[in-house]
Amino acid sequence: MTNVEKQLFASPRNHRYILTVTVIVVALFVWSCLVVSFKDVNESSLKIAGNIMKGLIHPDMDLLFNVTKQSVLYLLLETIAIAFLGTIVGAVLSVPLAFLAASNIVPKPVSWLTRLLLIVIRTIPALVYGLMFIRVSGPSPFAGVLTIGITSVGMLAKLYVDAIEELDTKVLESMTSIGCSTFEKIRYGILPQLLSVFMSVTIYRFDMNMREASILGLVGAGGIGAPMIFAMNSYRWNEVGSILIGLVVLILIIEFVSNKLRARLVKG
Amino acid sequence: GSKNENNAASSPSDSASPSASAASPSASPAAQEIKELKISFVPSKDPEQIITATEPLKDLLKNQLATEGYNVDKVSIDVGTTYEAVGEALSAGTTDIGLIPGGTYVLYDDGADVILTATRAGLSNDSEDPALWNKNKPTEPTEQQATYYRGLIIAGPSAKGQELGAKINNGEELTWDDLNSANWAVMSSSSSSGYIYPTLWLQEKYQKGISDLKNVFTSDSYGSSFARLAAGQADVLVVYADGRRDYVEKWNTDFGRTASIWDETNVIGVTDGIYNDTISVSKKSKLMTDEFKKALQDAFMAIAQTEEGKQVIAVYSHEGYQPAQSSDYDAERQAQEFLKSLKQ
Amino acid sequence: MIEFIGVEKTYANGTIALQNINLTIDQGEFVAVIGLSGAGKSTLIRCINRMHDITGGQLNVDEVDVAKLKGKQIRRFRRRIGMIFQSFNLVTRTTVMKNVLVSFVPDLPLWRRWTGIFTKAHKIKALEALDKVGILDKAFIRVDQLSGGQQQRVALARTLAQNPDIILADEPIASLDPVTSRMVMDDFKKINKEMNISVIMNIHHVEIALEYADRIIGIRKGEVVFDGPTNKVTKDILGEIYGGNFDEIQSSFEENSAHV
Amino acid sequence: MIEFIGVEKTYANGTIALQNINLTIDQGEFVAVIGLSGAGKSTLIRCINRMHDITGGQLNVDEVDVAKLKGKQIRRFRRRIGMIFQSFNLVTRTTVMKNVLVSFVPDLPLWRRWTGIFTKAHKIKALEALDKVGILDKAFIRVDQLSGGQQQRVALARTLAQNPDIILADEPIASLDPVTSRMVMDDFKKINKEMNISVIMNIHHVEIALEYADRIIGIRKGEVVFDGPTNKVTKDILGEIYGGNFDEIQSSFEENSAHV
Amino acid sequence: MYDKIFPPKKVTLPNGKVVLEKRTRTPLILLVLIVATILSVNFTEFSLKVLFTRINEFFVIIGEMAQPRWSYLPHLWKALVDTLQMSLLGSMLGAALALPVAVLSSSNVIRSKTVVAVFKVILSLLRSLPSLVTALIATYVFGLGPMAGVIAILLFTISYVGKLLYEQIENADMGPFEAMESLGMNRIQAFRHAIMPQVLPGYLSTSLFCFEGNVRYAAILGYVGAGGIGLLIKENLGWRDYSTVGMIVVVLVVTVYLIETVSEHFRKKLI
Ligand SMILES: Nc1ncnc2c1ncn2[C@@H]1O[C@H](COP(=O)(O)OP(=O)(O)OP(=O)(O)O)[C@@H](O)[C@H]1O
Ligand SMILES: Nc1ncnc2c1ncn2[C@@H]1O[C@H](COP(=O)(O)OP(=O)(O)OP(=O)(O)O)[C@@H](O)[C@H]1O
Ligand SMILES: [Mg+2]
Ligand SMILES: [Mg+2]
Repeated sequence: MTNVEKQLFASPRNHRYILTVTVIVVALFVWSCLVVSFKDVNESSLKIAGNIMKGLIHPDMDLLFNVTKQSVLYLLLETIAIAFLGTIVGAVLSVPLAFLAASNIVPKPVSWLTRLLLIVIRTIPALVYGLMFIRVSGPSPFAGVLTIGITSVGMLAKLYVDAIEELDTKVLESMTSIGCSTFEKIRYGILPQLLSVFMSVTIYRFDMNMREASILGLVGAGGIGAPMIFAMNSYRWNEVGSILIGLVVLILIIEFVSNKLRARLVKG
Repeated sequence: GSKNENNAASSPSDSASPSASAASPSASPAAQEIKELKISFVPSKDPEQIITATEPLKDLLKNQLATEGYNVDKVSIDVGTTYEAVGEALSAGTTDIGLIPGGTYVLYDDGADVILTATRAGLSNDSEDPALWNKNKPTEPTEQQATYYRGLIIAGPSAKGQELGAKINNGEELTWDDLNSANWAVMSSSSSSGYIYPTLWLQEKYQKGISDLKNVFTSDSYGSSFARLAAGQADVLVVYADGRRDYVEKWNTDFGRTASIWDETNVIGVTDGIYNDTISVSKKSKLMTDEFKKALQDAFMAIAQTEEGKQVIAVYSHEGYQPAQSSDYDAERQAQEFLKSLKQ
Repeated sequence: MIEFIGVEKTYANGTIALQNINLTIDQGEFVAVIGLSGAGKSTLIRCINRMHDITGGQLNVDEVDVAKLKGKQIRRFRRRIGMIFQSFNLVTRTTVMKNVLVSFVPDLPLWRRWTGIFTKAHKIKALEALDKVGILDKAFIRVDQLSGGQQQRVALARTLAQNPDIILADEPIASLDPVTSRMVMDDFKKINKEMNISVIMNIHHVEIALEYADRIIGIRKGEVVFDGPTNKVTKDILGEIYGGNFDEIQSSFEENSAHV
Repeated sequence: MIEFIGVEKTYANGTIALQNINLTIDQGEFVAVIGLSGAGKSTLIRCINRMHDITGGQLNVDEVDVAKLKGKQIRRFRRRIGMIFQSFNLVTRTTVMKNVLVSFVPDLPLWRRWTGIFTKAHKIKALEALDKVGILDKAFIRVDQLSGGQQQRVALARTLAQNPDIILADEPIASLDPVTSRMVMDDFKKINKEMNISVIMNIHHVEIALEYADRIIGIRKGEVVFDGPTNKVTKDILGEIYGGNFDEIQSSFEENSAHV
Repeated sequence: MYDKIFPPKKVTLPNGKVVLEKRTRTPLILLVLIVATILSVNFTEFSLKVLFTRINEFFVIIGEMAQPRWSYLPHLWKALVDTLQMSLLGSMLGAALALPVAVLSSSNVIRSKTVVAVFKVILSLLRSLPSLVTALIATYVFGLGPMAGVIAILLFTISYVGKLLYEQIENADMGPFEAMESLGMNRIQAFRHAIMPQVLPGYLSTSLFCFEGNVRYAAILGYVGAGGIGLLIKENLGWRDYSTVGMIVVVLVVTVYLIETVSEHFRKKLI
């Protein structure tokens, strides 16, 4: 019994740590609550919001289904093309960066620097990239592709790095025992492991890029984003409604397909 | 227009510009070939309107330029989502021609040359006295051409807004405290009528700027400014002089007001004249020889004279064009310098 | 023939894993290595194909001093020795077939190595290996869809495709259920007998070791404490290998895991 | 006392896992259930504490018809029956102590249940349970830092803390090495004898089953094919349970896994 | 389907056994990818030549940003604080709300298929609504300023953390859950004691990751008037003042780096 009691007293006391963390979290929460303000909520602002909702649920069907270059369907197609190509560009850029950032492959300082670079890359707002690429390619979907590409790098590289760091190195051991050289180990031991994860991550990012298409609108880089923002700015919420319907339906379809594909890639 | 094919032949032919190339192998007196001419518009009006309305401009421009001795294969038009996008494109040479406001031209004049200034219909009001704008309403366009427009400071239907409006209409002067106690909706700080000129106005009258006001928020668009004015979120907004004309209907439908916009809003301040929009060309574009610029000037002025052309440029409320030069915008430059110095 | 002559192995961190090992294993023998956790069984096996370098003594395989091999020679040498692991060590995300084909990679011309396109002859060899272990029908299925026993058989097939003289197996049945274990052990036995391949196997299941192996080597704290034909193994010998009677096993087990 | 009266269990997908099971198990017995993979051992055990519902017959535990229990009653009923799993089923990311304390959760007031703050009395009880299985010193170590055998003992302690009348164990030593296995089996035996807790255990290791259990139940294809004291088990009986000689075991295994 | 068009190849072993090798789908997938790429290239006027000949233009703005205007730093604090406050509040509330939503979307905890399906669809819909739209609508209700940003971030966080969390819950080891049930707990209790400890580290780290993302995202929300540092970015882009934008980015990078370091610390503590 004394043993049991001894152990009881020996129980690690991290109450103080937990308490400190809790206090900090609560303090942060209270502090951030300072931004809460309902002063502008009044009847007429609610009415405007109501009008917006009304517009959103009475979408402009004509815009949705006609077949000109202004139609939602055409623009969605353009958006898919931008997101698709942008994802590929992003993936191509991310692979070398990911290997350079993986701490189990390169020396510590290199991986630290690459990680810093990745933070910088993903912190520069898409808007700024948009302007940079407009200088390269002019205001066109091409600029959109490049913008999507570079904004994908942050996340893609991060997830690639995770995959690289999780490599099952036991396989390499067995390949050593077969008598394989380093190159052969990479080609037959690492690549097959990474390929499916990389593809799965890339498909996921494609899915996200479709969602971010609205941001592209801000930078004048083609796709459905710009018309949506224009419509929002000039208060044509029924148009926004029809664009959103198109976008949401498309995204749901893509999400469904991409989930299926990813499940197959990862689970086989 | 003058025809200088012989001279023009030399420069555009060795063009390496990716966006356009003029291929005319020998310096023949025949017409210059231009593959593609890119024109960018700023989204100062509803971009959708701009795109549909400017569609005929493509052919008009092709035909006019043909008479000037330039064969253009394709004219492409796009509306930038932001002013900066068009500005950067001009300064990098990824677009050839930009219809941009004077302010934007001044910011990007390292890469852009102004060739024309738009003229537009003067308004029925052009007084510097806000009370006169309120008496003489609604504001209508006139036949007169003007190379400038004004910015207005407008008070809305909220209690505060009405109070300010009443003071003006009674001939009283507004004090700084009056203005400081109102909620202001302004545009981003590089907007001429939405920020720069109102700042100059405040500076002149009260030796203070917009940034000194207590309750200012930056609106994403004029439409949203008006919506907030209607909702009472804002007491005061700043806008170009014919701004209210663009929201007459929405005021009663979408923004849910019953009385007319003219009755519910009052002008409480009028800024100095702001130089109209420009047609600027990119310095980096390989197409832009002096001769071609001249041809463009002539072409646009000629188009503005035609019935079809008038309709096109009406989206921007332009009615005609006058040749312009960089020095015309020195006032704007000073205004910007001043604003920048405030920003430090 | 594998000869250990006074072999020692000290790990970089100072752990003495093997000391004074003297053994001779002839071609075609089926040897089971038993002993407590941490005794040095894995180390012993891994020294044979130079997965670890020995730090003392001499280790000859077919009269070649293993320690003297270098670079490419090591790789060529390893091709003759198959190795099977407790956790199978397969590339789970590809097919069974590709896993087996890997064993031909070191022999391929450069372009094939890059593209991963194999000759028909190799494919047939790989399928034959799969057939030998009875999972021919699974050839084009992804490895992660197989059960543990089936995965171990893929590993076995990969090793067979290598056409080795010696198979080293490090607890090949530890993660298998008893019925599957027996099937895998039968495979080993069959290969050992029919193809005269030496099998040297670490194994925790003493009963199974006694049933299948021709010869038992007992290791304790890095030293060989028993070496002899299976039928000479008695309760006492097991007691010695595993550290006396059961109570002692328990304490020695804990002492051992403490010093690890 | 546990009574199976003509119990049947058919899974939703149509697999008949148990049929016509008639058994009576008295308080304090140590019963080992043996049989091939897929024979229905796990199903049998899991019916006892209603982890699965039976589809025919009647199952009484201490004269209570288990099938008739509902909602909260089932949960209260389960508190009397400890369950040990092959894969331990511990929350590996927390300490040993927390894993044991979990067994008190259903008795706690709501706020304690959510916050996970336990009384001193409960803590002492948990430590006592750990003491009984000999890993008191590991109380505040994270479970994932323990060896397999130690983890199984944590699971045992968790069950003991529950103060059960019956312990159901589903292959508790399958993932343990032979030395550790014996230690865990000794723990079971001790608990069974000292605290008069019934132990019903599925087990693949026949030798160990014969060594520790008082009574053996052999299951084959969902039916009881043997039920009797351990000393009555003969080679023939094992043959019957496991389907004749080894070759047949193998084929029956495959047939079995094919019909799954 | 595919196998009917391209029948499997027969391989015959010397001992007479025959194996069917399904045709690999790799060529088909490659073909689809190549066609899609070519179509997209045409559609978007993508051109590698332009990219390589004009890539120097890309660095014009970068070059200016690389000389951040340090004197602007004092003007940044207020906006940075606003941004941090709104991202923090939105992320905290969002992450807290995501927990019950995620539980309700997990098919291994909730037995009712309808409940699970409904909540999954809600999460999907939330995720596909662009934050710009939600932020703008919020500005009409709550007025311009950080409050609107909070709402947009809140909604986004629920959808993002919610989705990742329910995936984690569904992938959690159900063994302990079963053990808890055998101890006599109900499903919610079993979730609390068996699955929460498993998903907690993942939950906290996705929440922190999301918070970090939200700080960056707040930079864009400024565009629709949702306040914070985004407003400054917009202003300075308007003034073509890239060195100031560079300064803002530097401050954001430092902030993000700090957040990442802190979250890394907690992640290590938890796993
Ligand atoms: N890479 C290494 N570095 C340092 N010490 C090691 C290394 N590998 C093993 N050891 C130590 O060497 C000793 C022998 O280890 P070995 O793996 O050979 O044991 P084993 O008999 O295979 O045990 P098990 O049955 O647990 O696999 C142990 O004390 C172990 O801790
Ligand atoms: N949840 C389930 N749904 C459908 N069938 C099941 C389910 N669980 C088990 N079965 C089937 O019921 C039969 C008996 O399974 P059970 O798990 O009881 O076997 P077991 O004797 O415990 O086998 P093992 O030794 O492999 O654990 C098997 O055919 C199995 O496939
Ligand atoms: Mg070992
Ligand atoms: Mg079972």
